[in-house]
Amino acid sequence: MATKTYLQAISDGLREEMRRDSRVFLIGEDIGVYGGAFKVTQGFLQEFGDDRVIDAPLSETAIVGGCTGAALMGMRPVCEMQFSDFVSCAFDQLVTVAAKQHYRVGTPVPIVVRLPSGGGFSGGPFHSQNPEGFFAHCPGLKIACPATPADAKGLIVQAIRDPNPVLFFEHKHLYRRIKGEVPDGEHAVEFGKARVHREGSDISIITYGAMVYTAEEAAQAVADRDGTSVEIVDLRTLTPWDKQAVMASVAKTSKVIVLHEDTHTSGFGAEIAATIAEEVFENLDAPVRRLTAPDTPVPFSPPLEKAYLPQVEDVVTAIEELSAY
Amino acid sequence: MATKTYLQAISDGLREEMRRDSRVFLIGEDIGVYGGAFKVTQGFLQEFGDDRVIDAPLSETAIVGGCTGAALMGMRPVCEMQFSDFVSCAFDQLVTVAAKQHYRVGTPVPIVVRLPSGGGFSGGPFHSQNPEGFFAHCPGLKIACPATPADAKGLIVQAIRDPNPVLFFEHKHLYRRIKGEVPDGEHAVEFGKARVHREGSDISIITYGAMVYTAEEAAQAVADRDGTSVEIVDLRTLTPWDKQAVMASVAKTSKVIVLHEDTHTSGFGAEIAATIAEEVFENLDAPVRRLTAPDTPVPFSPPLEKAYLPQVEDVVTAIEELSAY
Amino acid sequence: MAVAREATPVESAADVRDADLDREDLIQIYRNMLITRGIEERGHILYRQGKIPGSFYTGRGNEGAAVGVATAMRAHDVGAAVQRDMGVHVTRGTEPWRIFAQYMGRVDGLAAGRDGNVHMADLRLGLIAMVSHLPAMMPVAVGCALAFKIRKEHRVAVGWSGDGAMARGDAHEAMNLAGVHRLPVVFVVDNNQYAYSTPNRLEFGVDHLADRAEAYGFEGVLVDGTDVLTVYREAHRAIEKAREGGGPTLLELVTLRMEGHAVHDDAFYVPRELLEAYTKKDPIERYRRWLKEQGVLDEVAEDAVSADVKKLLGDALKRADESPLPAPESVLDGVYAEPEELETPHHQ
Amino acid sequence: MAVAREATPVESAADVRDADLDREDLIQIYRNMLITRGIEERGHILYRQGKIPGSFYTGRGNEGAAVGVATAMRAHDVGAAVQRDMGVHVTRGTEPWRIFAQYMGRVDGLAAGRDGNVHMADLRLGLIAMVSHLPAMMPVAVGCALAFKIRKEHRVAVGWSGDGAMARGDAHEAMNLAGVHRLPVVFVVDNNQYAYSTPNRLEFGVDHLADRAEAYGFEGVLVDGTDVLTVYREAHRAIEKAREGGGPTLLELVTLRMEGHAVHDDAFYVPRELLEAYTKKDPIERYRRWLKEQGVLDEVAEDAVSADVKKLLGDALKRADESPLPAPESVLDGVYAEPEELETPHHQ
Ligand SMILES: Cc1ncc(C[n+]2csc(CCOP(=O)(O)OP(=O)(O)O)c2C)c(N)n1
Ligand SMILES: Cc1ncc(C[n+]2csc(CCOP(=O)(O)OP(=O)(O)O)c2C)c(N)n1
Ligand SMILES: [Mg+2]
Ligand SMILES: [Mg+2]
Repeated sequence: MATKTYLQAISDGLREEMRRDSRVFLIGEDIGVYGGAFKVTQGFLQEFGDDRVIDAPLSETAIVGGCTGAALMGMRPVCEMQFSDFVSCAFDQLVTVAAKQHYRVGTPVPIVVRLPSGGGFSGGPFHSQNPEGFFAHCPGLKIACPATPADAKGLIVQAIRDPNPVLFFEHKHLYRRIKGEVPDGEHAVEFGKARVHREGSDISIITYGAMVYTAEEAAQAVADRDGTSVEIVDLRTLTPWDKQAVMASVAKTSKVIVLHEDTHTSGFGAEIAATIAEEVFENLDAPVRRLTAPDTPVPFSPPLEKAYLPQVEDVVTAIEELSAY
Repeated sequence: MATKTYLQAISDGLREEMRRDSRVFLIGEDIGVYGGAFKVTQGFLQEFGDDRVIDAPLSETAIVGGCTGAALMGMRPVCEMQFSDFVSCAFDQLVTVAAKQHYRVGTPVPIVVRLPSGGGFSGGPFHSQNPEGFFAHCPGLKIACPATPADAKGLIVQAIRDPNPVLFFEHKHLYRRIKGEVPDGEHAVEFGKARVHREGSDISIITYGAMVYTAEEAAQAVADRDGTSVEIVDLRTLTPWDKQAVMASVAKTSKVIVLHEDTHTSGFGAEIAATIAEEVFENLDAPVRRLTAPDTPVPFSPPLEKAYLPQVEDVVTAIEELSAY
Repeated sequence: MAVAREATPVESAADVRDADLDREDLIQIYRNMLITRGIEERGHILYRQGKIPGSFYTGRGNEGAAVGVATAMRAHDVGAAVQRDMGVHVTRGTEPWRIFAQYMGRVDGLAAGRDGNVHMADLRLGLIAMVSHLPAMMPVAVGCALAFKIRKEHRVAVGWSGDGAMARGDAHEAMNLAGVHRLPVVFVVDNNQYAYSTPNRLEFGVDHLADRAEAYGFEGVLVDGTDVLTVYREAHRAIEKAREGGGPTLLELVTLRMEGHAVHDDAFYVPRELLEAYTKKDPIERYRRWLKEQGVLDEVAEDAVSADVKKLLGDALKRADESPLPAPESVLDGVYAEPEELETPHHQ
Repeated sequence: MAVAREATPVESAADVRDADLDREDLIQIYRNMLITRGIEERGHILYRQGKIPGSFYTGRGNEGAAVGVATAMRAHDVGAAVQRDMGVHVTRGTEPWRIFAQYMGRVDGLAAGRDGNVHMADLRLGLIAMVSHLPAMMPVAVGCALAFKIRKEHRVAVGWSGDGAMARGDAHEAMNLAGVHRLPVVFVVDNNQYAYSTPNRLEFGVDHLADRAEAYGFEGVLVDGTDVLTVYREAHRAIEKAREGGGPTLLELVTLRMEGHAVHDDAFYVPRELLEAYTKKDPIERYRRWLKEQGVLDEVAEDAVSADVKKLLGDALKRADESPLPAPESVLDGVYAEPEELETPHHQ
């Protein structure tokens, strides 16, 4: 075990898979000479050469489509969107080609799309988004949203080994801010297995990504204040998502907050809330409460962005309201 | 009032708006000389000339981006995606440019994107989809999904007059199959107002588009058999959607089925179900039941497509289960 | 105005020897063209019999273009053909009965009923199944070429597009990336002069799509797509050039779409004279005449090939019709691949 | 290889008269370039003072290119400029204080704090706010031109792109559509030789992006983007040609990005010699020297312009800093437009 940043953990996972498996290669904008906009692939060009670390033209469609082709030829491509926001330019290749090829004709498309996502630093409407909600609606894609360094490594490794197209959302706000223990050597984390980030008995918060930490601060605050015991379930992957773990937590607490940084309407929180309400209706002591960003673009100016992103106080308020229900 | 097909109604709405307002023009693939893949714009080129009925190259991005530019210059563009499936190729222009321009800099983008959608005739994975679920997650876009000829006309007219980007989903399976009364002359239907398609008191079905008819057949079947009284609420528009009307129906029946032809996970049904479970939790006598297509691409072969699309029998079964709850 | 190189036609037996074809090859080409057309003609009959669900598309007029290119590909080359390229599937060895099964949505179709029409391919034959969204397979073909370059394999990928589809961003991004990295890929444009009802002049503002190659730093060649041997020679040159590290080529194969966009379309918008001119240039008839003139084919051999193809397709129809429709409950299967599926030599 | 026309430099006063500029125009150009650079230099200071949230981008080295094109646009023309084109906003009359307010996320910024940096524009000045996704505004500019053509207005749209962004599908679809309909649009490529860290040779395989114009059926011109007068003349020609129905032109303006991609980037990957060569070609310095040589500007006039710009920007900074941050509760406002907003002369 060693303590690493979230960013280092992703970097290590990528590097180890590239060393282990010569089929793995990287392609993206500015990932080679520059080492990536966030320096996740710094030093990779030097170690693996420009055949396996490819600085691509500004062409999200060609990058993702190219990965699909290479994957069909037996490679294990990992591409980077410079910001997850730009994946909108590869939407068609992902949803139309990569996601449907296996169902249609039985050929696996093992590609990974790395997506630095999320806000919190005045990136504005196009460098702050959490576009996972769009893709959660597309059968055939898998989605990982790690919150901890250990999961960041374990899930990137698993994503590379998975025989399907995987969207790997790495939260930019966690890159250098979050440090944690990461198992040495080979470490893969199974998809579809949630992690109980904090045990509790009064209220469950179902969340993922950076919001795990917002939830944690809120949980600590209410625990310190009046002993309210909040359980935090970190989904880790959205497709597939761990219904069992969520239902188990709800069975324990009977009150649920679903929390995410993505916008509200038809966000993944709707799916979780609808499923809970459908499957464990009788277990609920209160309506499932969704806490998300509002239905607006991500604003740039700090007071607006703060109002946009779910804050610790918002979670505390939701906990209080639910406690009082 | 005159009896018209759903297709004629759309055609009439477009034609009347073009006659009324010289700013309205059409652009799309094969909409001019050919009159559109489904002949919705047959005769338009002859009437309005090739300046206002433009046969575009196979370029969904340029078509939608071009509409945005023209709209910013004061026009009221209406474009057609030959099949709604191809809107994936214009995803970025819609979600990144058109949807966000007003929030960012206050300039309205009054465009309409016509989207022939839906399955039921072995169109296969790329000519049968209902991609509204993706766009319902994008703030800044509006979405209309008419079920009747009157609404088809009223909503296309309203869509053209709306100062925002509107996705207009026209269900291909309704085009020539569904006939109904359409008010003569100017007829616009407000967005965000649901329509009670059938009144009832035992169970509510919340739906839209072609599934209104599937729901109706099922409702009639159970009514005939044992007098179960099913209320059908046709949303007509998804963004905005008429929460009030839905809640009013639920308050009456206390049992709800949310029905759509789009796939399950993170479909718009999740949003409806989550909202109902959140807002009228105490009114519910049973969990909100979602009935949708499964999470797969739309298969081509008839037995598979039949298994994929929600059928009348599926709705009947859901009604029975909910009645027995 | 830049003008792409215009291919000179293959005319004599000597030209053919230069193009690396022996008598057997020449007859095989003829056979493949006949099978291609035979499949699509029978498809029409099946459609009228109500046995093909949905719509039905053919590539009539494109048989020479498709078979010519596919003949020039080697066994380990790969390609992503599009909607008029039945000849590619036939030439690469796809069994006709499976194509009929595909048309009819049966389990033995290449897509096992999940997809229809020519949205199919057998990856073991080096073919990648197209999606409807055009030309989304061009970037995919480029990705194949990228894999070959990374692994230093002497293989070539072929990426097809229609003339209309060349207007889309995917075509541009694919050709640009291929040009930058000089990837071993050949782009083939089936220019049948229409995209559905839209004529070339409303699709692009340049004289020839082949002229675009220069904008990406490689060569474009304009070819009469009704002349299978010229197509073959140019495809062969381009493919071998790519194999030797010479980078991509764009081949524009000019034909005419001899039927409607699909069965429902009577193509009223295609001028009669154009149709007549291209009827005279029918690729199969042209090639048959040439084979006879050159003495490659005599009456007896010709009849033998015809009879053979007829029997093949007759048997195929029968076998396809015995293939069952998929079981409804299988609808949920296979959305995701299982790890075992990557444990193949192909993926190791 | 096709080669786009290479613009000959404007050198003499006679050339300038041909280019339709009088002394006042020449000084206005100089002033606009000074304001442009002054804004961005002050932006750096604001950034270091922690007053600019997020990141910060400049167009240093592109002042001549941006001001040159914008000067050639007429009042009713429109454009969608990109990230190095502050000079376009300045030349069209955007008030500097609003730009500083924009940088700082204040309510008087052109995006009122909803968006930052140069993601802004005042539509009343004929400018359309860019999005980050490049070059998504090219199709939008084409749409403007389409509106002009439909309404038979003698107006021209200008669509900008960086060199790197030209690799994306949007560039292709936009130029193709414009070429087919010969729309009144001018495409401008700010070729500063890099896309972030990626040099031209990894972005495209053709010699010059201007060469691509032919692939769409219109003219491409290669221009030294550090030479504001040549840029002006070529933009003027292209814009007037478009206005007269001559269709689109693609102008490639070659410069060097003189600072990092954004503040955090030291641009270690740009060779020192290249940077030195372009430091010598600094567009403002070059133009200042020329103005002096031609006797357009003497010491006195030069000092007057400098002082004037200094005061303008000093006042602007102060005024911007007085602008409040947006109220948190306004975050929900304005996702959708209201019908009244279309009841303007512009939309009638
Ligand atoms: C992105 C996209 N938009 C629209 C369509 C609908 N469509 C199917 S084929 C076709 C015309 C294609 O023309 P071309 O590329 O010339 O191929 P052809 O059919 O003529 O062989 C169109 C518009 C599509 N398949 N993909
Ligand atoms: C579609 C898209 N992908 C990635 C980015 C991230 N990005 C911002 S600027 C830039 C480089 C742009 O290069 P170029 O077009 O040459 O413009 P320059 O910044 O050099 O002026 C990149 C990759 C983006 N803005 N849009
Ligand atoms: Mg065609
Ligand atoms: Mg650049």
